[in-house]
Amino acid sequence: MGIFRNIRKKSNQTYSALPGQTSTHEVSKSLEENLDAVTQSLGTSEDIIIRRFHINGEVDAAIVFVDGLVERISLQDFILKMMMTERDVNPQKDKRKYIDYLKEQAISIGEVRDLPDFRKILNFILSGETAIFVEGYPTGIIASTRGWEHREVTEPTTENVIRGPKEAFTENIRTNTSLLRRKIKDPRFRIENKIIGNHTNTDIAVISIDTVTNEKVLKEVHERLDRIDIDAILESAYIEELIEDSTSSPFPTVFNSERPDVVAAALLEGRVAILVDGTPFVLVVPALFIHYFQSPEDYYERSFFGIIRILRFFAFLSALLVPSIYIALTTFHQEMIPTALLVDLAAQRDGIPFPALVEAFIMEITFEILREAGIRMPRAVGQAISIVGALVLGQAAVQAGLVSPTMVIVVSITAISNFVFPSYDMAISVRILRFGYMILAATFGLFGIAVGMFLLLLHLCSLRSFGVPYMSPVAPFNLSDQEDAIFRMPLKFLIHRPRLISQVNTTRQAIKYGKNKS
Amino acid sequence: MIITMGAIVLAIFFIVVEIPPLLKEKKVYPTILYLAILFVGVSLTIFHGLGAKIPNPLDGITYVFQPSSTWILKLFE
Amino acid sequence: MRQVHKLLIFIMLITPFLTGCWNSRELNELSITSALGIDKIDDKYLFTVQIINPSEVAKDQQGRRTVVTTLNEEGDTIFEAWRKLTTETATKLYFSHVRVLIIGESLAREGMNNILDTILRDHEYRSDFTILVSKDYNANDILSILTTMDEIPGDKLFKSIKSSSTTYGTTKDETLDKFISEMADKGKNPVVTSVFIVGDKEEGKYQSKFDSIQPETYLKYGPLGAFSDDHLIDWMDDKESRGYNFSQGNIQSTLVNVPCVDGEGLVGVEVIETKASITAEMSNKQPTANIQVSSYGNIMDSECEQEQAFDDPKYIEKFQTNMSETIKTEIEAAVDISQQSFKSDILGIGNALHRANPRGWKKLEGNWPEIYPSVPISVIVETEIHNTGSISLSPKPGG
Amino acid sequence: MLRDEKINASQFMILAILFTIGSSILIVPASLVVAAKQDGWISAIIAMVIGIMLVLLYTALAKRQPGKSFPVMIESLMGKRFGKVILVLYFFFAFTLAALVLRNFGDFLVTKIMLETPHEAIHLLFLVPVVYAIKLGLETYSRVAEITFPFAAILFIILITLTSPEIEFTNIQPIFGEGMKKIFGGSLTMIGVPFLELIILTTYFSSINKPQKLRVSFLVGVVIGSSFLILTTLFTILVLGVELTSLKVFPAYVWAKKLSIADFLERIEVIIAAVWGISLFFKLVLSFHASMILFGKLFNLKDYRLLVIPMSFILYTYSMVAYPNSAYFIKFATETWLSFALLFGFIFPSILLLLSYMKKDEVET
Repeated sequence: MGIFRNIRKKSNQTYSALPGQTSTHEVSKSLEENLDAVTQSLGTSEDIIIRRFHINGEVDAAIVFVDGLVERISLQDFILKMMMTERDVNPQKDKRKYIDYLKEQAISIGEVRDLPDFRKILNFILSGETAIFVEGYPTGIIASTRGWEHREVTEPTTENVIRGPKEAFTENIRTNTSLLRRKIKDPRFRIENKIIGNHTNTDIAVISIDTVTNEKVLKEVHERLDRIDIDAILESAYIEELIEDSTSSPFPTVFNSERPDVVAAALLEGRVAILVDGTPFVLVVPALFIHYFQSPEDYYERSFFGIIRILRFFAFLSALLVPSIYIALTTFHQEMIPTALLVDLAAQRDGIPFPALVEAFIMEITFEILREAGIRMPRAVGQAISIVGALVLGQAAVQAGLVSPTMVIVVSITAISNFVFPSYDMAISVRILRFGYMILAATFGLFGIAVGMFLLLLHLCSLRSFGVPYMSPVAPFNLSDQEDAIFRMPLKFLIHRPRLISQVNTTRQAIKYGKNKS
Repeated sequence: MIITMGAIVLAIFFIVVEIPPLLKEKKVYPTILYLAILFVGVSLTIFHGLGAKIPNPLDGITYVFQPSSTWILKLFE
Repeated sequence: MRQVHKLLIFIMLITPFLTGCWNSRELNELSITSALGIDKIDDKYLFTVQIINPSEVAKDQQGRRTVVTTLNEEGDTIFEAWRKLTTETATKLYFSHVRVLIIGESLAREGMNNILDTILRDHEYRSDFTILVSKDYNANDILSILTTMDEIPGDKLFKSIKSSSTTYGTTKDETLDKFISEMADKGKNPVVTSVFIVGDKEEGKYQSKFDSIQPETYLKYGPLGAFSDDHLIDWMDDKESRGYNFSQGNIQSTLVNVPCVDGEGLVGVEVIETKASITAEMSNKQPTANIQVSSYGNIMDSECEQEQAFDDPKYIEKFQTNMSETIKTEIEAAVDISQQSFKSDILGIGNALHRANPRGWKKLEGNWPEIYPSVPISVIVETEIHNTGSISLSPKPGG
Repeated sequence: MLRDEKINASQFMILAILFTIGSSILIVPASLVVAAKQDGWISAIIAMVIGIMLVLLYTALAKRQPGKSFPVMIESLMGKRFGKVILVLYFFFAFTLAALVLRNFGDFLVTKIMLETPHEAIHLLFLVPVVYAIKLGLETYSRVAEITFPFAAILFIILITLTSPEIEFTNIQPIFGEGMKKIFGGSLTMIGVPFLELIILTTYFSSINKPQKLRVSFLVGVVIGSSFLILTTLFTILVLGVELTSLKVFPAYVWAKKLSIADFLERIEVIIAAVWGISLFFKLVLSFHASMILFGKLFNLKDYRLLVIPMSFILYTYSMVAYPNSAYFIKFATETWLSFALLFGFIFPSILLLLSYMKKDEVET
């Protein structure tokens, strides 16, 4: 919990969100005072627009909004037009009623409310609402006019499937919640909002399904979110790092996805989703080790007991261990290599100046650099990178006798295996750990790898994600959860929700098919 | 030599990592015990690394228990 | 918990530097040895190794160098000879891939206990390689002959003994493991296949011999050699060798020439399966033994005059008796030579007795080599012809 | 103490299996075959029966003193002062066992797999995960056991199925040929090496979340663990024969050498060695951890885990000096250990059981 201690320390320095804020947070009666306060708080930025006008030609009023964040058409048609042409009621006479009248009849916009708190009003202005101040009334009316430019719902870019929904979350939190709600049309679907980030005031939504979600986890999520006191949340990764159980672990304990179907499925398993405004990546907790190996395709494609999923576990091991096993075998346990192959390998290594470890390191690091380059490169240059990678580094290095052909194969196997995981997070941790294993293999052979595996397993087993053991349901073993863990049983056998995650409502479907006893 | 050096380096490292939190929590008794055992352990390691002969506890066990074992085994010969 | 992580990372980083890499050796620093030969010449051991040149094996076309290099060195002990050898090789001799161990005949006759000790103690040797005895030649000579078909002679010897022991049956694939356990076993003595050179041994050393389609120098497996404990006694001939293999049930497939029922001529029968069991018992404090062999075969070719011979079940029955007789004589030949001339229980009669009568065996165990020659051993062979080949009658000219 | 550490019965069972296999799989086959020749596997079965009786003794003790871990039992039954003396002895026993297991492992690696690597380095590296495991606690490493055990079991089954073509049944004949006395004599070593050591596991009795399942899981664990040992002994004899088995220091490893898959994947016994690596690891962790718990109880320490690192230095040196050569060890393991372990694994627990009955009577009257 040390992380939170650090953050609290920081918060003592108080990042005031609104410098120059007047001591009173109340909205003043005087329009001028209010507008002064606005300019004082928000400065004289060009995009802050204060439009003064008269209602009925007698009462002074003003609207305040941020240009670019509001939808101009509704602002003009439904606020300015309506208010400026309003003639029925005299604002001077019954003061309280006038505001209600404006709200209830004049402003024809979906969501309108009045607030006496100046701070909150400013926050709303900054998030794209329009504030209306009327001379003589100590409240501000907030009209929902949010309508900034945003990306449409598009295909997911990082998690592709052959079959399955082709929509992905966007940067807009409202769109995102709507995507989820559209999938789960359940009255028990709950969204709780939070605002985190003293400067950014980022909207956060915690989504759960009542009676399915584990209350303990939900409470823990809220507690951890409430403990955050930071200046900015720019991406869900910030939240992830601040609420995850173990920051020093190479393994992720918070899952993220940009696919609404994945998040919806997680919610239905009893997990909690955390949406952050401004990013298409939604966090899901608790995240267990096996979740990183489950792809939506396991459920959409015909899958024979999830054989493909086992392949992913295998790919995990091979991405982690292939170079180190190659090193261990060729430098320690040559007797394990069949004679013909050994002779071949020995012939290849003839004249290569580096020991196997160095050779492997060179190739692996080169590959990692290539990959980094591939991600950062402008798409147009990407082709060049792959040509350089394949031809120059692969072929030329082999022909020059710097690297043995087998090593190129080994590196390619690891690289390809690394792309098999549905989740990129797990791929990163594997990349880091691989080098440790290579060193262990070069010093102690397979024994070193075995010790490394023990350490890795001990570490994995010690991790918890929001109170749930990371390696469950394998360790601690839970028989009923095995239906969808390493294997994926046919749908008709998927009767239970994961027991350790959702402890409340563990039945998924009525037992209709195979297990029916009557 | 490498063993001696390694033992000392490891010991210093562990003291640096493990002792401060103990002192922070004002646990004097465990700290003393920790340092005492560490001292014994490290000095044994160093002695062994330098080739000194360290008495083998198994010799003691053999001295005490061998007679009864021999007797039991004789029963089955 | 974070301290534990710190500790872990620290140790992970520090261990390699604290320790170093003792065992590790790169592949190109190894001299992969495929065959070993040990001779004893004038009280000195001659240790021969056959090293593979990987780059020659892997090359697309043959280079100038040979695929293997044979090195040898003398020493008072094998260990010494071996260590001396390292002065000749630039790299470390690597023994885990040894396929065959060839023992010189003179050394085998003298006893091999000492050398086996060296090999057993070294963890790098694996005891699953085949042991052979060179007949009339030194092991050193055998390992100097290049082989066709399989470029690595060690490999070739290993593979061909596997195939010949299952298809012809005069050889025996004796691994070092088996040899050692039979050597230590009081109730059974080891038997090892011999290998010798056909042709001129000098010529066989050069690659030029491959210029001819039929190399004049090559290696050939000879008959089996019978051991008593750790030393070679003598060679069996082909017939006795096969008789021995029949009695042990080693034969999976072989060809037996059986005389026709009436008249001249031989019938070739392919034996496809053999089962053998040796039993022994004590009667009147005197051990007796029984070798029971049953084999199944198919007729492969026939020279017999008799028409419609193999259509007739009665004829086949008679023929089966003939075949049993043939096999029986072979086995009896092996039994006789082991009792009379070798005086060594290579058949495992002692073990059979041990199984049947542990107490009786305990009494005889000590004097078994003296008792064995006089043990009455009866041989019973049963054969069955399953199939008369793809034709039942031999084609007759002008028929 | 072990307040928050709870494991379930099946985890305890797996720990019991691994503890039983432990280092015994390296030591037992050779000594059984030397003593009882081809009947060594029968000796193993007899030893298992005695092992089961010992387990019944321990669980009876646990039933008398429910919810108490072994060190607490000692103190409450033997009195504070005398209990401390016994605790010291038990600490010594567990610590010695840990040192010996570590040394066995080092010996195995050095003689079989990594000839040129010094003992020091191997012991040091192996201690790293052990210390880490104890620091993380019983709960964590039992989960690791849960994950690794299936792999060990699968590898073992593969080994058995793939070497079965090499079986020669004549190797175990004559059955009962050596006489019952020798067979019983052979089982003595095996009683000493895994079964009397099972007393170590009583330290964890209080950590099982369903104490009523303790007896069954302990029994099943020991039976499965011993069947690994019995099968290993049986197969080494069947495949290698008596002569070769008694010649080799680690015959089980030689047996593994016979494993070949389709004549291509040969010499993969190093992978099989992983089975022993796993079981040795957990035996070492369990006995070292138990000694630390006893030590903590001795000094009334709340957080004994703190002392794991300093103590591992002593363990390291102990394992290094434990025996000068393998002949010393073989004599120690097959002879001396028996009565040493008998004291801790049988005599003391029996006394404790008697005491618990007497205490109960006092309360009743």
